[in-house]
Amino acid sequence: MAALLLWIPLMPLLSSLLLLLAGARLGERPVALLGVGSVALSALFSLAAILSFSASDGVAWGIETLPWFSALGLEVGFSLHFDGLSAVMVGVITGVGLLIHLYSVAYMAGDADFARFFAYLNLFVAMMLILVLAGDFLLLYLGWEGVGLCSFLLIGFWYRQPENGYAARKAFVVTRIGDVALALGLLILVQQFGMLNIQDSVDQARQLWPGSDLAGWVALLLLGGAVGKSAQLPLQTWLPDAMAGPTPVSALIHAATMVTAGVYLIARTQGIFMLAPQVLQLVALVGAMTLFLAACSALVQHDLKRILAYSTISQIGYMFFALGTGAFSAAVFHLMTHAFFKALLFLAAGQVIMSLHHEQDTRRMGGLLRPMPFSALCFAIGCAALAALPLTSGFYSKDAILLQAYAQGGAGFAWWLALAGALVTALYSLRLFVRLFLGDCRTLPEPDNRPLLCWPLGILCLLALFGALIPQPLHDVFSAAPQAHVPLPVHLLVLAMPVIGLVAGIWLLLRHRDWRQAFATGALARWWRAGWGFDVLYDWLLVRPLLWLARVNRRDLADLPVQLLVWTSRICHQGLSRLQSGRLRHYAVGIVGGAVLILAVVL
Amino acid sequence: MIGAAELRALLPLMLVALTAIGTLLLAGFRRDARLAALGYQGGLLLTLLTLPWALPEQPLEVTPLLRIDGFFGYFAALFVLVAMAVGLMMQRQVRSKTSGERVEESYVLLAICLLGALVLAGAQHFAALFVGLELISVASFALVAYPCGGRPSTDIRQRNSLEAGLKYLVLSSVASGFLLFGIGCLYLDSGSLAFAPLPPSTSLALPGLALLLVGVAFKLALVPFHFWSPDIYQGAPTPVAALVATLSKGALFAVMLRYLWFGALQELETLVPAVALLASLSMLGGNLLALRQRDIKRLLAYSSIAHLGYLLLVLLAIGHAGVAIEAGAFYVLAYSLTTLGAFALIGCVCEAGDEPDYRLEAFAGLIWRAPLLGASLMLILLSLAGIPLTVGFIGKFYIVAAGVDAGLWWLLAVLVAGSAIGLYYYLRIILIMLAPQSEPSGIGGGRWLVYGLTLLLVLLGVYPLPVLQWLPVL
Amino acid sequence: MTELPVEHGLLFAAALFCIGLVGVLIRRNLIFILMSLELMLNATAFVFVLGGALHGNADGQVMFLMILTLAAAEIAVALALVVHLYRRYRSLDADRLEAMKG
Amino acid sequence: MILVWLLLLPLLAALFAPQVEHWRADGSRWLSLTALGLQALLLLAAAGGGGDWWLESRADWLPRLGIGWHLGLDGLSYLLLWLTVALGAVSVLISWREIRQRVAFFHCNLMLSVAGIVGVFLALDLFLFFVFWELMLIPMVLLIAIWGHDNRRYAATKFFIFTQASSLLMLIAILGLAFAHQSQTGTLSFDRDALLRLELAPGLAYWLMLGFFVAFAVKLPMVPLHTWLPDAHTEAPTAGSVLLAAILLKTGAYGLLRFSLPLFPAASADFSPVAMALGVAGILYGAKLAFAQDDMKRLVAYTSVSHMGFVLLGIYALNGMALQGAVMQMLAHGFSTAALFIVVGMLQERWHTRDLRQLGGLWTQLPRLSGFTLLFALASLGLPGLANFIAEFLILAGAFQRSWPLTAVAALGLVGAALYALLLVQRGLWGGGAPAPGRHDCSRREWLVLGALALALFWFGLHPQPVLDLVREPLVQLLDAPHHAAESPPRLPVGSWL
Repeated sequence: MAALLLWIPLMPLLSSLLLLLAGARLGERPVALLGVGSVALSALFSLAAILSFSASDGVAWGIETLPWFSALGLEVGFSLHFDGLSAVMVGVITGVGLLIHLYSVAYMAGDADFARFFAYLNLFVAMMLILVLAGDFLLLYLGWEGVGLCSFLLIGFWYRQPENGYAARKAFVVTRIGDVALALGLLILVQQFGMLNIQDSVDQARQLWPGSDLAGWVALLLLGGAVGKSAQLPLQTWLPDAMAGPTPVSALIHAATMVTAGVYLIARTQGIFMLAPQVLQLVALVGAMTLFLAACSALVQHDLKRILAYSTISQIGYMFFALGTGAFSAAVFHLMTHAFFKALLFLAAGQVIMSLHHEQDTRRMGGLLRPMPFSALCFAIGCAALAALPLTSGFYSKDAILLQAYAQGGAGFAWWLALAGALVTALYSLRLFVRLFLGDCRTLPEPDNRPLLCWPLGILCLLALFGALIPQPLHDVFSAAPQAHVPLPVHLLVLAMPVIGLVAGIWLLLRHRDWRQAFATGALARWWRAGWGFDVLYDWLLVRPLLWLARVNRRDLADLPVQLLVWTSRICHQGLSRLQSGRLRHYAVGIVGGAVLILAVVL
Repeated sequence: MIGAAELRALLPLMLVALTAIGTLLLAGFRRDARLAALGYQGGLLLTLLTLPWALPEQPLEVTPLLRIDGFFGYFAALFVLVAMAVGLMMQRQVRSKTSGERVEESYVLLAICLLGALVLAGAQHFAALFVGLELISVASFALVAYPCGGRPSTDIRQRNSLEAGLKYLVLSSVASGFLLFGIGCLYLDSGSLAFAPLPPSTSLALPGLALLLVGVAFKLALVPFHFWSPDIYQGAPTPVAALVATLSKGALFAVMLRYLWFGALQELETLVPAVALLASLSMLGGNLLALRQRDIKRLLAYSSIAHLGYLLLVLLAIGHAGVAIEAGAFYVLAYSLTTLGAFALIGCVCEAGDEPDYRLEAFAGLIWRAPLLGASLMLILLSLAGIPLTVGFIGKFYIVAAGVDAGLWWLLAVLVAGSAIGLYYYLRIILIMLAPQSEPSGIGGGRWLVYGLTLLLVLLGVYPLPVLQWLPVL
Repeated sequence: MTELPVEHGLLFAAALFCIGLVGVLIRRNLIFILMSLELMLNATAFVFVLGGALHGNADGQVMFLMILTLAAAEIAVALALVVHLYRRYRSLDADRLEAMKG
Repeated sequence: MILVWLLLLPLLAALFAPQVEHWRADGSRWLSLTALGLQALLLLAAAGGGGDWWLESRADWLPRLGIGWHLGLDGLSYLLLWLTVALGAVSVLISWREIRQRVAFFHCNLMLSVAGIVGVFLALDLFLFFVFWELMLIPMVLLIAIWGHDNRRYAATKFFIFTQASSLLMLIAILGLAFAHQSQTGTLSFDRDALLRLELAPGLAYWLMLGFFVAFAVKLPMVPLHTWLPDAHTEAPTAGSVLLAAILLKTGAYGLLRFSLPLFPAASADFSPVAMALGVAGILYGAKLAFAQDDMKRLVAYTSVSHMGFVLLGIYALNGMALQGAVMQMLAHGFSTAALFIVVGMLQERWHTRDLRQLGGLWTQLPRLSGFTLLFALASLGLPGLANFIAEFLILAGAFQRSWPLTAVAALGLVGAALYALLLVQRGLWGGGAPAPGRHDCSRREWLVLGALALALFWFGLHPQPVLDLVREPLVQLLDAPHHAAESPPRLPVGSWL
């Protein structure tokens, strides 16, 4: 099995290397073959791995492949670890990844940098797989930074528009802040245990740390990393801008997989978080806040992809909330379902955008129901799942989250926020659908229904509907949540919330035009649309001071003393030279003066 | 009491004196520069060869005035070599310009200077000091002003040499006045002119020593007694400038070493602040004055001021550091060798044309015009700056060693600062020399002397052991 | 004969010396400068004579003679140069000698 | 004998470069390459000795002053010698087209400087070390002064004065040690082994240590003594920049490891907090300045300041992990920064400007070169999988055990690195540059050089074990030195009269 596991990330890695080196010379077809084929292969391998894993009564495999390095006091190896959690992640990544690769073949057809695109995309898949398969924190960190790099490269894929480059840099730098926190967390582990093997160090922590606040620190720093990668408060600002990348990229990286890495990290190290309940509460709070704020922002966005971006932030917020309340399995469950329906939404959005000649502004859309029924169907299913309408996959996962959260912690502030979030989610899902497909047609589309575009969508529709049925072998990864009794009213409330939102939405959006106006141009709306002003805040707090510093000290103030010395010695030189007047008697005066000086010093 | 041993010990001095007289007579019979040069060099060569034989095993006191010992031997050899090199430079000058100037007597004067230097090297008595000093001075007045002989013309060389000669004469006489007055005070105080510890009853000793210091500081061109040196260097004929820079300063420094060595140490203690002041002033002032100087000869004058400043560290360390004496002795060698090289090079680069050009620009593109000369110049400058594999580095190494051994930390700090400034203008010349080829100007003769000196400078820089064995030690 | 106190002699010499020095400093005519130099040298010579008298040994007198010879030699060279100077500038002003500076 | 030949080969090459020039046009280039190749062979031959010194060579030089000829080779010097040879060859290769006039003299200087560097990495007698230390500078100064860019004279002078003045302080410290040895054993000695046995008074040790430290810190360079570096790097020809960045800076770190720490263990331990703080300051300040630059080459130069800050931090963290990290960083910085300088040189050769405000959109026209640029930029921001990451992680991990606040601050340097490196990519490679036709992408030679460097970065990033093993032994010895702290607060040992 070891070899199999090894090949899962290796396939896309090799193909991406091949594409990077030789891609420019290959035509589109071989490139597509290579790009998609590699991912398909690794999907097959992972399927095999998952099957044989679940066959072997779910015992985790730890695989020590090669030593990476052994320094004085630190040993690190390329070790892989495969358990239920990895299985779910691998499945999601390769499965959804494969579909999105297929879709991209059609979507990117004719682009000058076709090969480069697939090289990056494969590299991303490889890195993501390394990230989730890593049995060693340093290897995980490699994947962690690797996916960050790929996201940077893909956001800036169309590098000729400067704003794309800016968005890409912003994404990387903001997440790097989180990465630094993560790195510091790892440093503590190194200091304490002298190793970075995930399982061992978590076990060590379980044994050694109860009571000590070290667990708290490590958990906090890990949370920092997770927050950065998963675009949660306060580091969420990069994700909406990241939509500058091609739509499949947004679907794969900025919705389905990479942004959930933070969730994976916390789930993976839950052993440590369990030791620090206060940090766990913080996680829940962060999640709840984020999901509500992002949902509100999503409610008032105009740009189609920005709506989806904010909804992504908000959904990941749900996952964090779940993690924070100890509902780990629910979080991972939602991670999977979200991957399905959010990928679906993005790809469908991509289709719409393409057929509207890269028009992204929802204000110029509408009435697309008749010309593009298939997309409408996809959107309907996606929005339903997003809004967690009953019988969709999203419904089950979100229910699980809210109920387990209630069961664990009762109805706290965070819980009510989450509940409210559910309502808002329903609202903006509805608004999205209405904006796109109902009303009168503003821009005439040229529907593009190539099979390569449609098939992946179809499959994703099915997954979005019935993905909840896929079993998750998580029972022996997480300590099973104690089954507390959830009263019926709560059940009903959770069940009803999306429906209420839907009804309210219909009532608001269809009956009351002025509310729509309010959505478009309210002060509150503008504030929300600007993402609650976080960007402005950071601009003033961090960016401008940094730029100012850079500007004032471009010429390196540390050089001034040197210049000063040079200057003084020049002055002295001139002064002394002036004394050298050439007059005999002045020289004689010099002698006499010197004599006086010496006599004065001596006597 | 003069016996055979004493006569044998005095042989070098007598030989040099004979050389002077002989050259004079030769010039009297046939006015031929070649012949005079031949006689001069021959005499000096003889002196050099007989020197080892003449030196007694044990230090020998010849009259109360002179003491012939290893110290004398080392410096005598050094000075004779320097004088020979200067003689060679002079010869080249004669060959280079055919202005019909009569140069025979200059060899006589050179020999007299050398005689004075030898006397100083052996002096253990103020009378000897005085005689030697004035022998050098008076002869060098004449040498500096030598070119102004002949009918007056608008020739700049003539005018400058006259001016330099007069300045040198007047100022140095003033300085000698101070020196003599100082000696007089000491004599008045102790009743003896021998180099020896002064008796404790010293009311006049301090002023005496101070005045003595004034005179010495002038001859060594220490700030603030340095004003004369750039003008003299510039005005005097290049070989004579080299002579003034090396022989007279070296000899005087030697005699000071001897004086301090012979018991005057506790007097030194009282002088230390003054000497330290002079040293710091010279190290900084000299380098600062040279910083942006555009005339190469003046620049050398200033840099030699700085070097004498470094050298003073030795005088201060002499009481506390075992290496002080040898450090001083070696530094004089390194300094003389490098300076001679520099002047020889000036002679053959700047005085190639009929009108000498002492601007730094004269060296522009030298390394491309004449690679070997360029390399020599670079090595000479590096040696002045004290960069390894040149004799200058060993010298500086010795000085710093003495300073560290004696714990003169503040002076060492000043030395570092001074050297840092110095690096600027040495490198500046190198950069000018590396500049792309400027107008192609010719190269005068005498480059072999430069090569020889440079070679020596590198050899001693890499493997100074042969010399180190000869160094006088406490 | 009465004992001459050393201090007086020394003060006398110092005074002479300073006079000479001041002369060098303030006079512009080279001849006068040279004369002042002579004065200084003789002042120092006097100190030696004084010392010789005080300690009753001959060194002082010897030095005195030597100083006289030195003075003579210096003046010899100096006058030669002065002649040249006069030929060139038609004046004996020491301040004319300022071609070299900086 | 091998050691002597290691020194002689480049010297001979330098000596004969002008003669070879007469036979064929680019003879000197081939001569230099040959010399370096032979050196590489010698290194192969020298590999894998046992004991503290794999190879040693002793001879008398100036016994009267206790000065001897003493060379020694161990893992650390072996590693750095390989770096020297490799990048020496690289700098010959990349100057193939850039340097057109006075080729022979250029290679003369190049080889002389290489010889000096080799000497520095081998010398175990402090006098000898000092001689080599000075020797490697002069040719470098000439390289900058003759073949440099517009402002070369200023840069050369600044470089010269900074390094020489600081090394004079080291000379004083060296002599202080020698005389301390004399006062204890009665004989002068400059031999490292002999001086290691000294028992110095805390105050004296502290001041002497400072003397060494300043010289090495200037070379490293350490903020605030770094200001010579941006000028020198920017004005030097590409080969010069490569040599400077890749090797010359390492001599400073090497000096700290080889002399400063072992000779003054206690004093260094006392001093280490200050040094670590300075290192951190260097990391952040360098990154900040790099971020501020418009001149590509200057930007890269300042990244050196930042990276070498890591080295300083690692060295004075004084534990195995950090020290290994520091050495790793020396290597990684050697490759990545050299590569960046080379790329910048190539861009300048094609565009005749290094100004980021005028560049942009290069990717469209030079995809290969841009790819390399991207890779090297990523290396210098410490992307995992590349050598720099291992180095920086080890350094941080080691430093964390000494002082976690400093390390936390230093870790911010990672963000700074991301800022400047990506700025380079975004402003230089991306964006819509005016298409300038007729720019040829990498030639085969350029491809070879860059590819080799990239390979090295990947190799040491994924398999750093050889390096770590090489230096493990020397570093362990270094750490075993007695670390008794100084009893009395350091005072200036006053001289007789001050």
